[in-house]
Amino acid sequence: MALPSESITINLGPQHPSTHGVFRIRVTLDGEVIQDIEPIFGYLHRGTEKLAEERTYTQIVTLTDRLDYTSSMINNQAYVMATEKLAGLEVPERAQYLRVLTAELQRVASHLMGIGFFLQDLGAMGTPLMYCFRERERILDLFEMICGARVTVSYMRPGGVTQEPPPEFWPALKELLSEFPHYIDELERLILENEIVVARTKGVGLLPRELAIDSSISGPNLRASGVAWDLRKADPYDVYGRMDFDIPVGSNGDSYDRFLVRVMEIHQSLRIVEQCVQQIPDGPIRSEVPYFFRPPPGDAYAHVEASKGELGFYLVSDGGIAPYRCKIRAPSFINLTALTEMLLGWKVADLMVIFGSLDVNMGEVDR
Amino acid sequence: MPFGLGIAKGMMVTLRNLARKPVTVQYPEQRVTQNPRFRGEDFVWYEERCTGCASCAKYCPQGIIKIVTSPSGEQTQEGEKYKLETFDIEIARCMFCGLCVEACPYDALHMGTGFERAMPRKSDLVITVDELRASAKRPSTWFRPQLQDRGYDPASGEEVSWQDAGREATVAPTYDDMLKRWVEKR
Amino acid sequence: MESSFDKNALFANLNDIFLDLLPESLSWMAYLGTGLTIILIMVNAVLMLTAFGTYMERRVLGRFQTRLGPNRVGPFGLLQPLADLLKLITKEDLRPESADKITFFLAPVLMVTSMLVVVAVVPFGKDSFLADLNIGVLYLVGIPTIATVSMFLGGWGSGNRFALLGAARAVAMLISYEVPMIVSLAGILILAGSMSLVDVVQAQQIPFILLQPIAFFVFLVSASAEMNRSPFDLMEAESELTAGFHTEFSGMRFGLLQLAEFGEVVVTSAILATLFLRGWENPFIPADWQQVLPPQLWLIGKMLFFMLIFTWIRATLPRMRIDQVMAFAWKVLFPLALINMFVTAALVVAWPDPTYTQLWIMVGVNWAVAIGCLTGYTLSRGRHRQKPTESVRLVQIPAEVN
Amino acid sequence: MTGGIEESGIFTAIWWVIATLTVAAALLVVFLQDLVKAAMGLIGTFLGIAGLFVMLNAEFLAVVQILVYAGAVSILLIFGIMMIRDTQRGSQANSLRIPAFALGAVLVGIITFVVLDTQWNLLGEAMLTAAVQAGVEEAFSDSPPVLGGLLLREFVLPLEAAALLLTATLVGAIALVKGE
Repeated sequence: MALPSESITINLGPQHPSTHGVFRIRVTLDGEVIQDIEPIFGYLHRGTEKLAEERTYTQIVTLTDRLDYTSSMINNQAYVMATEKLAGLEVPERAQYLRVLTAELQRVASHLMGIGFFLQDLGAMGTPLMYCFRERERILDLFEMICGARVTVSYMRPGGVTQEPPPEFWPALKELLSEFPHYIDELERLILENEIVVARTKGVGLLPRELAIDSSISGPNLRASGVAWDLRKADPYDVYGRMDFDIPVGSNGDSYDRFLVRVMEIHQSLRIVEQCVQQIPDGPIRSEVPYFFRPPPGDAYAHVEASKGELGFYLVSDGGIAPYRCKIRAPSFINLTALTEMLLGWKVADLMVIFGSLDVNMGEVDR
Repeated sequence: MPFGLGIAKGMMVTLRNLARKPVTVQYPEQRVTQNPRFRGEDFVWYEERCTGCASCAKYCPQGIIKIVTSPSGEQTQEGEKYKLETFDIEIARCMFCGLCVEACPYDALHMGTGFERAMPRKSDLVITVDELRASAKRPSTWFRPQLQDRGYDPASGEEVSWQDAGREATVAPTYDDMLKRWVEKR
Repeated sequence: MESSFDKNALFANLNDIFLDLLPESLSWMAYLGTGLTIILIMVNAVLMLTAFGTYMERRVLGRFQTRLGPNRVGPFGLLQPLADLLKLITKEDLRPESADKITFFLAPVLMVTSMLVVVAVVPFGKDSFLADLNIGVLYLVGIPTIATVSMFLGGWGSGNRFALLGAARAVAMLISYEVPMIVSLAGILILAGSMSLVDVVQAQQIPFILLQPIAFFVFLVSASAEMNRSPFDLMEAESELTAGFHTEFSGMRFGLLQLAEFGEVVVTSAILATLFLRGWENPFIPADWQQVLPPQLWLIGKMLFFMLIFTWIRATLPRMRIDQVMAFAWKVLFPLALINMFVTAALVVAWPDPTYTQLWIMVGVNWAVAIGCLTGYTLSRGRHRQKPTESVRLVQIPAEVN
Repeated sequence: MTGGIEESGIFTAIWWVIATLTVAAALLVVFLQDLVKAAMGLIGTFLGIAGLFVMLNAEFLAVVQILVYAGAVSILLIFGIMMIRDTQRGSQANSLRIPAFALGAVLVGIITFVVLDTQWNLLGEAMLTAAVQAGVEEAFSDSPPVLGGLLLREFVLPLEAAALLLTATLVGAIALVKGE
């Protein structure tokens, strides 16, 4: 005689400490066990794609900053690449190096934030989060040095980047590169082998390889499921083809792997930055592109490996100064497709862990 | 590996950080150093350099710069210069992307360095032409390589006169010059 | 029964003062007056320490996270608790429509009461205590169960599902953690031969933290579970249940709950100091030596030490999941406590009246058992356990140099 | 006891207060419709009984009463109540009301009879020899060892039997709830 129990439905969000923005999940619980979930989003919808239709190609750069506001540089890069493809613009080599350099720094910053909030969701009283933010600040300081803003950078432009880094940027970067591995080591000592972290995340929220591929999940989440797929290797853009770096690939596809893949990617990103510093040539940083330019009618799709996955911009031009249509393939949004499958049968506490390990950003999900 | 070692390692890390100097600063008394390129809210505008071409207004993604001009009768090399009657920047909606500064062909508009303009009313968050005229001229070096090359740092408190703010001191460039310099220099 | 008068110098002195003051016919009031005065002193001491504890916790937690913590109100931010109090008192006291009036009102009161009542048996000096109960140790673990009831009432009475979940967790967890807690104290009781805390302190020729390492560990862990501190703060897990059982509480009700929570830290630190670190005596040097500090200061110093340790744990460890927490209580802590009890009992049977040297041998045996338990547990887990970081490997794809 | 306090009116007054509260709480349990409030009344009763134990110098029993009954048992009770959908009204239509009333009346009658009929002054002057006095004082001064001795020496068989019974109950409950 198994006693039947009554399930309760609770609303997690849209205002909830660990939904990373305004995400709402209606969870049906049997005791602590998740029976059913219904993700509801759109609370942060700002109509970026529609707004892009009435901005000029250059002005749209400022909109892309606000997609995934933890990795603005990479968003900029994806967008300007689509524009360049559409308009057939040349990008000077130095600009390509600068793009790769800043994008990788941004990836480190974004992963640090992802790790920090993931551990915050695990309930670690903010300490790892504070450490992660402390290191992230240093990267943001560099961004402020290079383009005057810390988060909404608007650094890249169709045809290049806005500005040459100031002379003091290079020594600052060198110092950062020499100190950063030490900080990451410290972070790793703090959390990687912590028994509680391992117990909470190992085997939790499994995302099998097939499911990950079928639901077109990308980025660290896909790599944690055992697929060695990285656009920087699979479809090298800018100067990634010349960079020597490895791809961390998980074997279980659980929360711990997703988290560890991010930690290891930080090291690889730092490697890329170092190579950029060594290889970067002198030269112009922006090709001659008028402010208002009219790409020929047609369409173009460009994608980059953003910190959360494949970020793609699909632009359609009708020959005007603004795109006819701008479609954004946001990785965070698509990474949420398998959320239901991953969550069913786990406990409420695991919900936060799994959701946190996906590292989504609501600015990108709702666009 | 004995069980509990991971936790012990983590505890040692936090303990070591206990002895470390705090990284936060006490804001009103202490401030973090601001980089010269910081894009702040108080725009710096040189009326002497401005021709009223309204490039900035046109380039602004948000459309928050409002410019009303009238003929001034003052002749320059390119033609008649306009007199500025209104130059309102509604910074409540400004996102400090700096495109207006990037667009200004005469180096008349610069980003500022401030960030403390909390106001109770949205209507107070408009920088009017009078305020632009009166404000301290400490331009950010964002998109102004000429200032940066000179080693200018707005944090030093030093003001820049309108003669020094341009890519060239006084002579207004021709359009070709301007386009060339504008595109090549970056 | 030996009355409090005989052993308790503080009590006796105060009683004399009251007797002098009062006329002969009212002499019965002296007892009452004395009791009330001491209660007043104790309650205020605990509340002041709690206030200071919140401040210290926030400052130290800040430093653990390389930030400063509250430092604005008063010198070094020392008046921060006062500012918090003012803020909480002046805030609107909201009660949700769906909340149950009586339980919602009772929960904070009961919680603070149960926290304060525990202090009664903690001796803070050789002859000064509120009550020397002959079942003191049992009292220490018995009274806090009322806090569990109040947590449940608060969570259930809020009419909020997060609160209900938090309350359900609280009940399930706290009831289970009482078992290892009580069993872990058995070793101490066997060694001390009495349940009175005064006797326990005096029985510690060697501090029990050395003599009873397993009991200390079990008690520390169960105590932090009882006070719902991280890593066991499931019932108010802010990243899962927003605030758990006190989600709906606001204003001073919330303040009372927080007071109870931090007060429990203070009280538990006092208990730990008394049970394991010789209470009011100096911690390690033999008791007959010259006392450097007055006993009360020793006790407070040790309390601060334990509060620091709790803060340290809180700063480092993430939260466990409910099933892991329960499994830890029943599969790890409870057997450990049992082992400790049996080992201690065997040792006491071997040396019913141990000399100083024999005590040190006991220390050695107990530590050996502790290390043996740790090794055994590691081995039992280790058979299937690879290094956690091995699950991710680096895939090398050569760069295509163009 | 060193007298004084116990002979003064305070002791009696406190006893009356606690006794009244206990009985009032017990009555609440019976008469309240709301199940949760009734359970709270039950906790109150348990606490009151613990208070009475304290007044009888049985601190051990008092603390165990709080630990086991006010803490654990009542929590489990509330836990069970919480799972019931409608706790506000309780069980309205109760067909067994009249038999229950009759049974209750009989029980009250029996208890009243026993209370009135018992010769309470067991330790009256005649029986209070020096040995008995000493034994009583020893038991009161430190009750846990005395209790322990009694439980583990004289009554060890009943204790073990009770433990076995409880374990069997526990296993049975789990088997019932868990199903197959």
